[in-house]
Amino acid sequence: MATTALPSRGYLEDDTPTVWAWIKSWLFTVDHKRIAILYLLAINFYFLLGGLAASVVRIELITPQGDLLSSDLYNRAFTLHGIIMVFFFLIPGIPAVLGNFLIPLMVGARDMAFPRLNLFSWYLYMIGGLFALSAAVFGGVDTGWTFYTPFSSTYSNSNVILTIAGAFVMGFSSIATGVNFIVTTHTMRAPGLTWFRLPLFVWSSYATSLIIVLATPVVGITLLLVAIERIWGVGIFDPALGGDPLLFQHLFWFYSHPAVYIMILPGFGVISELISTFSRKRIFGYEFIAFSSMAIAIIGFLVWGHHMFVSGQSVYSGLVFSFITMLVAIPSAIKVFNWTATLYKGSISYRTPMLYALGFIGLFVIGGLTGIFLGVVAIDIHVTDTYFVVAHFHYVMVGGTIMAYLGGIHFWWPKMTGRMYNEVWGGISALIIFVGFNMTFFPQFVLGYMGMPRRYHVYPQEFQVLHVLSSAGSTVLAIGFIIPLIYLTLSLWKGKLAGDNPWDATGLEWTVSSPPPAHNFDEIPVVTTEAYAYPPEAAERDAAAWRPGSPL
Amino acid sequence: MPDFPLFPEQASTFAGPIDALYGVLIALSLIFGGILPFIILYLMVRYHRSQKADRRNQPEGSLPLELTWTIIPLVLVLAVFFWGAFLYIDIRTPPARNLEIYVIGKQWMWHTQHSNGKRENNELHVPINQPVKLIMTSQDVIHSFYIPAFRVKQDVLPGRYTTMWFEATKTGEYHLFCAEYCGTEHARMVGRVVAMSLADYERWLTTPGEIILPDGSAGAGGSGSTLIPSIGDPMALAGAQLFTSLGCVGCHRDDGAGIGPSLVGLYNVETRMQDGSLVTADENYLRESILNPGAKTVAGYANVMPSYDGQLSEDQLNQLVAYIKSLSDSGSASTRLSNDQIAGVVADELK
Amino acid sequence: MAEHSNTMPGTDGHAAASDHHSHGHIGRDTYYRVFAALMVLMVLTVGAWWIEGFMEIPRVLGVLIAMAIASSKTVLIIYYFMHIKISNRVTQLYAAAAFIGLAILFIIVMGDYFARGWPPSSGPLP
Amino acid sequence: MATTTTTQGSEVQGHGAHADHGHAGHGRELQHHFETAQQQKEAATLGMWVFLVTELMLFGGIFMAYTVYRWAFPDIWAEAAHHLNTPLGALNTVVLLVSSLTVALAVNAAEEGRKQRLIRLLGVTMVLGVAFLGIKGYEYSEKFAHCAGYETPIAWATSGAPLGETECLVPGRAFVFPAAHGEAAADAHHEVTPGQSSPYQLFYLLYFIATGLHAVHMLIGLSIVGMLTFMAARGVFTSVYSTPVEIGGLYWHLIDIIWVFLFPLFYLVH
Repeated sequence: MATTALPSRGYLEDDTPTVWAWIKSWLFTVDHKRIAILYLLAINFYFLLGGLAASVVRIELITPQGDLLSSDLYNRAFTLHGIIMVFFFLIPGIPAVLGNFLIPLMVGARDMAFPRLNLFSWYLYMIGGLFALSAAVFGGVDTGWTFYTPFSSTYSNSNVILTIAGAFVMGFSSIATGVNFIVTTHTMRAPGLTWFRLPLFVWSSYATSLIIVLATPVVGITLLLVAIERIWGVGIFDPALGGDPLLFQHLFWFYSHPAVYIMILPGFGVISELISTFSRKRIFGYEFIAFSSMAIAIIGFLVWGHHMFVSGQSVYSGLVFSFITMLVAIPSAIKVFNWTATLYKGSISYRTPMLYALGFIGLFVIGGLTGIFLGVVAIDIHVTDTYFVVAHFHYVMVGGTIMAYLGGIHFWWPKMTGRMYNEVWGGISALIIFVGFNMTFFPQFVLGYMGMPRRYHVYPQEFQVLHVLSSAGSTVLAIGFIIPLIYLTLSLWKGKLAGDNPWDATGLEWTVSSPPPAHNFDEIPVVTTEAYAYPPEAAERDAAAWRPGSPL
Repeated sequence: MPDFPLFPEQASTFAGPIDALYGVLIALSLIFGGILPFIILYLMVRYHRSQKADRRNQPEGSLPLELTWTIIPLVLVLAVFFWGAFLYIDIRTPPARNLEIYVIGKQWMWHTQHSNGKRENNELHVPINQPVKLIMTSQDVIHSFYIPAFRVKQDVLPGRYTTMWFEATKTGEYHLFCAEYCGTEHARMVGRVVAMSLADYERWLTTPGEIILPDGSAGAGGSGSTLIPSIGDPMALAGAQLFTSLGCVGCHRDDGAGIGPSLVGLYNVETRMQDGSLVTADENYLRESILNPGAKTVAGYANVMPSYDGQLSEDQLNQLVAYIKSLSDSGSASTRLSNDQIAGVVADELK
Repeated sequence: MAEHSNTMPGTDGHAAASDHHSHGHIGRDTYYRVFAALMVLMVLTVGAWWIEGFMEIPRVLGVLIAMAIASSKTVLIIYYFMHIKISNRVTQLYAAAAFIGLAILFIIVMGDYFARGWPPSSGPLP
Repeated sequence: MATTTTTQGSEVQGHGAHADHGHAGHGRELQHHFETAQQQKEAATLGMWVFLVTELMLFGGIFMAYTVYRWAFPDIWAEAAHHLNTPLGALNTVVLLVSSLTVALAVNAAEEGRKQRLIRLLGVTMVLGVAFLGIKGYEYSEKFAHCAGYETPIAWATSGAPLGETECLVPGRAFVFPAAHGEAAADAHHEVTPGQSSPYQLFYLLYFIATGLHAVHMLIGLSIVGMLTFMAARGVFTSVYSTPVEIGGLYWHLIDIIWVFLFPLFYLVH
């Protein structure tokens, strides 16, 4: 048996004598919590970078002429935005930060199954990020994040190889994370913690990992083939060389559609946690939420062709993919209904994380419903590759994943740092983000149905009003993203101590101190209750305890 | 304030049905997406911790409820799917009689060519109330031919043909966009579609005008006006000239006695191949057989034809394909029909 | 989705892990027998190829024979050499997962190719 | 946890099984975050299997491209495959199958705690692995020698006998597919198919990518087995602790399985 008598020192504390030793204690750490913090810093850096590129794009689009950027620069800006956001923020975002931090705590383990693999994945992420960054610094890349051949393999005159190398290496970073999650969930659960006692965040992370493990290698080899075609001019996908460009699209979307679920599934998990905690009651329909995550992961593998309805694939494939796409809408709907039902007879408090969760539901509903529009082939023919698609996936990715990411960060911030942040500012920024987001992206639905194609830096005059509205909204959105950065950073010094369980939440992570001790649990806990084990009267007691002046 | 429309114009036969489906989807979305937020808002307020409310007997789950909100959406999305699927099949099935126009996409312009050989750049003139079939290919990367007012879009791929059809219903000028990102000047790969009455179209078609060829040189485009009434389809005529000058006629004799199969009546007919499979000799097959003759050889003939890959421009390929089609009834029916009409109109004009 | 079904509550938390693991051992004799079978299959696949050189059989049949033999070899290696026979259910499921994933990819992509007409001459639709 | 130096055990790392070393003499090694050795072993084995799933999917992309193009160009595939060296491919298959047996026996020896036998078997495995790479390397160099205009790699090195006909099967600008032999010679236009756009090139491109990627995996497998041998020599493994040998063996078998498919797909085509 491993020693259990370990000093319960917070994972952030150190007794390193020198600064250099302190840096080393972070860069060579195998503690999942420290690795999560490393990820948090890196991922937020890339988020800001991607956001900067987005701002440039939005500013350019204020006028119909290409007056701020040349077409070349504009293409590089939106490609940078896409690649950074997709590969370096959305895909690793919630799993690598919240998942790394929480999964061992939630399953009652001292660490991930493979701690060094975990650290290795962070280094892979950083190496991949450096490749992508250097591609941007040395002139950028203009293929769009989808790298469609033969443009990317033959015609583009930009740093495609460097960028592909970045995405390739990043892919192995997420594979490492996925392997770790799967093995940890299977083998490291505390005694008594059965599958149906697991928090829903663990379920959704598990489903995410399944997708990562099965799909990521395929895009890895596909990008490798594109690189080979580009370097040696001997092609697999270029029709001039005997190949078929649609094969690239099949292989690419075989990963990249499930990747959308890699981005949103962990968000679902976070929202389940938040809704339950801030309603002070058990989640409604636990099994249905858990199974719907798995169903999304599995059905998600069968729908990639809905990105290719006008690409020249067969009518038969179009119909099959359209049909399965309709089916994948159902598990997402089940989740939304169950969250809503959880609110019923709860004792709801409007703490910052809950505001994000409620905002998430609203935005995700719009994102999901417009997904059905796009799944219907006849409509997709008109709106694909227009701003309708842009608006749709931003509703899911920004309105979904980023809201969940921010909600999760706010929820577990006291656990991660031991400090509370300013909740007034928290509420204000959540509101600003919600308003700014809708202002930015709702007009784009209209633009898209009007026929405004995506990736245009000059556009006909009649689209200007909506573009200006959208750009104005993006300013609001940007402010909304910057405020949390400020008050969360300030809270590290000024925030009041949070205590072990500031939200009165259930779950093993709230039973340890804040910040958690380096070894998580002095004694491995034995679990005897289900997740979200609020007693039936918890909501009543909470409401009864409310006095004017208590937090809303 | 510039003009500020919120809905695209409806200018083809597809626009109505697609907008109807879109409208139904919006209505359904409002029922779900519009009502749900209000339920959430209500619950948020009603069960806020500051509110006195009955919180006893909390439900933890309910199978009937779960089934309800699984099955109702499922039925609805399936209904929507079938509606959309039938519409989609319509959009992808061109009627037998149509006006064929060839489209070539290249970085960063559209090049179109009408049945009488008249060419346009970044413009497409089409008659209204007449099915138009576009036969499209690309010289370089993937493009996408998109006319929002007609609600049609189709990617244009290098190395093969894709087709798309529509029937315009309203005269006017509409946007033509490239919807698939194709490189630096993607946003400038735009043009206009001019829908005009059949009479206007035919007059336009037979009016000479300066035409810029894809390679940038100027060519005389109006030859059609004199050719159509007397000879027929100039596109096919040019193909016929090529067919002779390339020496195709030496092997592909009309009577079938040559080394190669006769091409008369070949187009759109199922043909038995060397390996026993049946292949419909459509545009893509003809194209492939010119570029890579060995890929599918007709049963009973040796694979002896040299490849013309790299020796023909896309224009010349189109002309050859048009010629081969003109040798068969099914192929020429559409073009010949419209040419007859054109000839008729021209004759009317001359009176 | 099926992972939970074989791991009834309480049996695969690690406290109980030792109860159901190591339920078997593969002896050396088995390894030798499996190896002999692998060599036979190897000879078979080359032999089949050699005979096909003289005989006119449909090309598809030749591919099917070669793939059937390769799959049998794979099953033998996975089942005995890689100890899937005596592994726990989760490991067995993951061993199958890769093949299910590949099957999805192959069936759907090839389905599209059969229906699409690529290369341009081989399908029903333009 | 501020330091890793006191933790041992095994874990999967990056692009291959990195069987980590434990301190000599400690016998069974247990990392601090595991409760029991059983749990640690299960985690390591499952982790390796999940990783193998990703490896299979990685090759799956290549197999997918192979399937599409073979379906599209069956004749070209058959003709192109006849220029590969099938006897050497078959020999390599035998070499790999034998090495799989030796690895399986090595795992068995490790479980039984028979150190000398384990080291011997791992050594044989490495010899077989190197032999495989050697044969593969010879096949490659044959193709390159043909491009350079020589009959064999040896002739190339010694400026010996030149090649009778023009042939270059290495994809690239110089790619030339030679005249078809036998009955196909009637196809007069097939004399030489030079240059970029020949679908023959697709076959050889896929051949080089698939076998090249496989060879890279072989190199990783060799270094893993090398490390296992080193650990075995230091007496790390006992009858109760042999997990690294087992998961290293899993990786080796995967290399074998991929070759089992590559061999008929590239060498045995009609």
